[in-house]
Amino acid sequence: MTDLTVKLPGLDLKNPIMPASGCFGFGKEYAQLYDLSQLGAIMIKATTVETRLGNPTPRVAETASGMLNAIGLQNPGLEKVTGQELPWLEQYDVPIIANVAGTTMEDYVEVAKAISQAPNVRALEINISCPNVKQGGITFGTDPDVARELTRAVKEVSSVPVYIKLSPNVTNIVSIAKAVEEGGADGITMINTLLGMRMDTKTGRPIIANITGGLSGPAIKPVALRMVYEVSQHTKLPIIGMGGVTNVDDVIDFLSAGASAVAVGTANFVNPFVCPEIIGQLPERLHELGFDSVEQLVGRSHRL
Amino acid sequence: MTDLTVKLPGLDLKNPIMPASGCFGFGKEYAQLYDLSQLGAIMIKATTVETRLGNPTPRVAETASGMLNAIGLQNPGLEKVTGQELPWLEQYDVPIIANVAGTTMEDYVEVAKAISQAPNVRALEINISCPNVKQGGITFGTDPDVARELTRAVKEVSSVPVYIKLSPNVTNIVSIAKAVEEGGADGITMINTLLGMRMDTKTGRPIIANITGGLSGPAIKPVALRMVYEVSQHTKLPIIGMGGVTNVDDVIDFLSAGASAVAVGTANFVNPFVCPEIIGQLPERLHELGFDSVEQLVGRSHRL
Amino acid sequence: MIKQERMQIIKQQEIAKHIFELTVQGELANEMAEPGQFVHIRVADSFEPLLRRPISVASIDLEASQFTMIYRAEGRGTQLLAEKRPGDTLDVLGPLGHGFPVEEAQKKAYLIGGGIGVPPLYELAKQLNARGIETVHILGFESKQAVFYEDKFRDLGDTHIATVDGSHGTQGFVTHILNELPTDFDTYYSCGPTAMLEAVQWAYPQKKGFLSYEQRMGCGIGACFACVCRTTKSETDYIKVCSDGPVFPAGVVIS
Amino acid sequence: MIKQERMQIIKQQEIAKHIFELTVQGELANEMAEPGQFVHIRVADSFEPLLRRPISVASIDLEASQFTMIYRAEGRGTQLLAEKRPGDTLDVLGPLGHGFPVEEAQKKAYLIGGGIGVPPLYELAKQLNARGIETVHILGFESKQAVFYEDKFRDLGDTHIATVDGSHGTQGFVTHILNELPTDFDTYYSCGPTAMLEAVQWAYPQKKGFLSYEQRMGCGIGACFACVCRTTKSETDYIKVCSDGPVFPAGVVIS
Ligand SMILES: Cc1cc2nc3c(=O)[nH]c(=O)nc-3n(C[C@H](O)[C@H](O)[C@H](O)COP(=O)(O)OP(=O)(O)OC[C@H]3O[C@@H](n4cnc5c(N)ncnc54)[C@H](O)[C@@H]3O)c2cc1C
Ligand SMILES: Cc1cc2nc3c(=O)[nH]c(=O)nc-3n(C[C@H](O)[C@H](O)[C@H](O)COP(=O)(O)OP(=O)(O)OC[C@H]3O[C@@H](n4cnc5c(N)ncnc54)[C@H](O)[C@@H]3O)c2cc1C
Ligand SMILES: Cc1cc2nc3c(=O)[nH]c(=O)nc-3n(C[C@H](O)[C@H](O)[C@H](O)COP(=O)(O)O)c2cc1C
Ligand SMILES: Cc1cc2nc3c(=O)[nH]c(=O)nc-3n(C[C@H](O)[C@H](O)[C@H](O)COP(=O)(O)O)c2cc1C
Ligand code: FES
Ligand code: FES
Repeated sequence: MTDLTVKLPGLDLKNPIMPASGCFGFGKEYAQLYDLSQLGAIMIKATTVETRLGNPTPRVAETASGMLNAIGLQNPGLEKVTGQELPWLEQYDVPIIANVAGTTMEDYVEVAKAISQAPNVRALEINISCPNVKQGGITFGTDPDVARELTRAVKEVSSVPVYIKLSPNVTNIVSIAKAVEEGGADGITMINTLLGMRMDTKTGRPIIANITGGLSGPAIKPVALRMVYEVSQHTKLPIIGMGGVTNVDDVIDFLSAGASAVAVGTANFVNPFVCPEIIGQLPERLHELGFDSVEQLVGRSHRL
Repeated sequence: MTDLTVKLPGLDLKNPIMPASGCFGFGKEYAQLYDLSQLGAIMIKATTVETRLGNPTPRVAETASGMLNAIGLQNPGLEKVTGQELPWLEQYDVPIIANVAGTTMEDYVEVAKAISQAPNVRALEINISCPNVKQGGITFGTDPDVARELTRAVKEVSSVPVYIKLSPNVTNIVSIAKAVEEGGADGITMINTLLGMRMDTKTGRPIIANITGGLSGPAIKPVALRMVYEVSQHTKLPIIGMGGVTNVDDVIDFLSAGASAVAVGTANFVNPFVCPEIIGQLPERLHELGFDSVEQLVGRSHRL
Repeated sequence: MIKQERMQIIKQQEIAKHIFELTVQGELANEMAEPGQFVHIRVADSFEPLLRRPISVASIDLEASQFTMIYRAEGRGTQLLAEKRPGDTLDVLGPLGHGFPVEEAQKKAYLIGGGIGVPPLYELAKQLNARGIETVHILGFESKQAVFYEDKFRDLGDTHIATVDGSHGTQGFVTHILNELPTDFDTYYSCGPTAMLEAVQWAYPQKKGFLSYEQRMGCGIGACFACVCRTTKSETDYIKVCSDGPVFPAGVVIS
Repeated sequence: MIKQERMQIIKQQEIAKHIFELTVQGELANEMAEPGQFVHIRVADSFEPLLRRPISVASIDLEASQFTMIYRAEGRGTQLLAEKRPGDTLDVLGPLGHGFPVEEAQKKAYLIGGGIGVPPLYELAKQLNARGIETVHILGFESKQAVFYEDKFRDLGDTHIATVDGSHGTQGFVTHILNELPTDFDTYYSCGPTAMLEAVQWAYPQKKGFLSYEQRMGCGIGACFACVCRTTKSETDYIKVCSDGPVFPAGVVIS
């Protein structure tokens, strides 16, 4: 029997596969397609204190093996998320990782404090890396000192373990990872999207109304893999890896590079069944590669 | 008549299209396929003081809509480049942009001084952004102060205009661009490759012998376009844009974003005739879009 | 229920300039109910192009487990779609969204379509006729070469064609025809460019109307918040074209 | 001269397990000269997969302007190649590199191949036979199912087969056969996995030999420095497999 379970701070995962934040809403839509209890965990859409309308449309644009998005953290706000979305998700036997966003440090603290008390929220993912909002978001994720401070503040109020979501749009991702480790983070999730842009060739206008957007999908996998490899060498924090995962071999690659679990974002749009499909294929693929458990594979590339 | 000419410091270009450094050797191979005098310019392979053997193989790996390379600046060294490669290129009516690399500031200065005296070298491209060498390269391109210093030093000895090639692996590309502007640069070329990695899924080993490599090709176009757009807003320096260009519409997009000319790298491997093909298609495409000249198009996205 | 299926391509042909009619077969077709719903199509197994393309259902044949779409091969994705041949399979996700409510029409309905907004009106016209509703079709196209399904619509009711260049039917937009027609209908249904939908709403402020909207999509099922529109119903919320729409009652969408 | 051409696919068939034989036609075929040269193939118009795939020429038919390749459909690119059908076109760049020098053989040559290194030896055998050289073929495969062209080689000379699992011919590697054979040849030619090339060189240190190497490639024409090998000829230089090779005299490449 192949052992797919993974133990991480706050998270007892059946398997290492979970949908990435923003690519799965609050689960309702995909619940029409399959039983969410199959998933290792669910990273829900970013939650802010107030209802957010997000950016004007168009909000997405296709690129070579990728896509840009600038949703702008649209979400129903803390009250509705804790009052409606999270209780609805309680019907499934699946741990929830709540993605927390904000404009000021106080925002983050307020959301973290409240949302970490929901019974099915087993961990927080602090989104200090959203490239699509004018204030907050990515600014917290590009300066090590700010990132450390924010981690401390959130950690203080949170009743569940705290994972910090790193931005790839930095010169030195290891320095940010170390800073959040010092700040007391329990884990790291990475990577968020790369800042990018696409033009309408006819008019010269940026296609995304927000002008720039976040690049995700297979195109960014090499960058994500490199960053996971680097960060896992230089911190002790467990990593949930993501960026361009579309199939079981991508999952193997992220685990090999040092991730303990793997999130799937954009691929859900291409194949809405991608998460359960990968979960189904994992045991055989592990077996073929000569492994009995997911945990044996973690960080394999560093041990060669 | 559509006017394809572009005037840049040191460069009187017939058209805005040129092969990017490292993707065209010193021109000999592509000269078997077409007349190099058709090109706007040629950016030759990085030149260092001494002969460089570069990295072990495998040096390339394919990724989704992109490739990784870690050639490691293999080149025959300054003496052979000025003694053999450049004189050979004199038979063509095409300006040469010499790509300069090194490990120390003195290296850069030595190469810049000597190579800028070759009669067909009309500009230098200072490679402060190569991700594939242990020392030098990218380290000069991620710190604004170092970049400014290096620009000054090179500028002092160079007898032709100096373009600085920027790395995309930074938090704030505008700050680097401004620093090299202060250092006296005549122009900017951007972007070099994004740092990435690919595993052999079976073994877990990185495919590239150097472990990490530089990501190029269509996958990175959105990142390159965004950076050109940002830098052109915040400096007055002319930009030669590159990153994922494969066809005439990509060229239009880079010009719209603010580049004055465009280099084509990886696409030469996919279609060795890509440069003359784009040059051939440019007049009609400009006409369709309602432009009489390339220069009218430059920075169009900023004026909408 | 929403399904994802590799459907069999039964027929593919160019029925007007750059306009293709594509028929597919499979169990997914049995899930189709409302006219105006759409499917989300993966045009290649490659990651380039990456995203699915939303295409409306133009007619449904439940007995044969088939449905037909009509699309314009314009960008890269739809051009790749146009290269598929009978016997090939096609990765389809659907049926998606909420379509036109046929039960809302009383006696007579206007069906107003523009360009590639015309196709979903065909299944709608069929279903309305089956319910004994008289349908009048007002269809706009670029030029004569782009016109399709004229005879099929005529078989179901009065049909008026406008072309922008006047090469067929009335010269101008559908609104030019609407100005000349009586207003003795109770319900209108419309699909086409946003500007056309706006004009149609303005023309009939007193009538019951249903409009089908377009937005760039990610997931196509309501999870990603890509395809939103502002709405008159709430200042603090958006509606999603993919799952709340694409069809909305007149007056709901702020475009 | 190197050409880039959309060649016509004439024939494509699976001749052994996962092994395909592909014949194409076009002007590029007329440029073919040496056995052991290769072409660089773009398997899709998409950017994914992006890079061309190097495949050797297995036989040339100048009269028909055709040539044939044999490849194993293994990774994504070669699998896509295997989906192509007669009538489709194929974007080919070639001929590339320097092949086996046929004029070096005097009387009798050994042709030693392993797996997908076997194909180029077939055109080589034809050309050597045409010059009156006796050829002996020693070919290694994984298993019986993977064996191809055995009869075709037999028609041209003595042919010995080894399979790793012993399901056909001698059990083991080509070197097991070489140990049993006389050394009455003047020249050997070899293509296959690097370990095999090494073993062959060790086995015949006194003989004139030519070996065909593989490396991952970018451009395929000598411009990108992706496909280099260290060489015994210089401490400060590399040789490029794509343009200096892929065939090198024995003793030149440090692998
Ligand atoms: C609900 C709905 C129903 C539709 N029904 C039809 C139909 O029946 N027939 C038909 O011909 N077209 C229809 N369209 C429009 C069709 O989806 C686009 O023409 C198509 O996606 C363009 O893809 P492309 O590859 O040709 O263009 P590209 O320019 O390559 O597309 C790039 C990206 O932009 C998106 N995009 C481009 N144009 C549109 C658009 N107008 N609407 C939404 N996304 C767009 C694409 O989906 C893709 O993600 C419908 C759109 C929606 C939202
Ligand atoms: C000069 C030369 C001649 C060759 N002749 C033949 C032949 O006649 N028949 C045949 O079956 N194979 C031949 N090969 C090997 C063939 O090129 C690879 O099997 C093929 O490129 C693998 O592509 P893929 O899409 O199946 O694999 P993928 O794993 O998808 O390839 C990914 C990338 O790695 C490269 N790559 C993977 N394996 C190899 C390899 N062994 N050599 C070089 N690049 C590789 C690919 O070209 C591509 O860029 C030859 C290789 C070289 C260098
Ligand atoms: C449409 C969309 C919305 C996203 N929204 C969020 C979000 O709200 N919070 C967050 O932390 N990341 C968000 N992301 C980033 C993803 O969680 C993920 O980090 C990124 O897309 C890379 O993974 P992928 O390549 O698998 O998509 C979003 C991504 C997409 C494509
Ligand atoms: C194989 C290869 C070698 C390269 N060598 C160099 C180099 O020597 N100097 C340099 O400045 N850039 C080098 N580059 C970077 C390119 O010049 C270019 O900046 C980058 O590839 C992005 O453009 P592209 O996407 O069109 O390839 C190299 C790129 C590749 C793919
Ligand atoms: S396309 Fe994702 S919510 Fe509508
Ligand atoms: S593949 Fe580019 S030099 Fe050989």
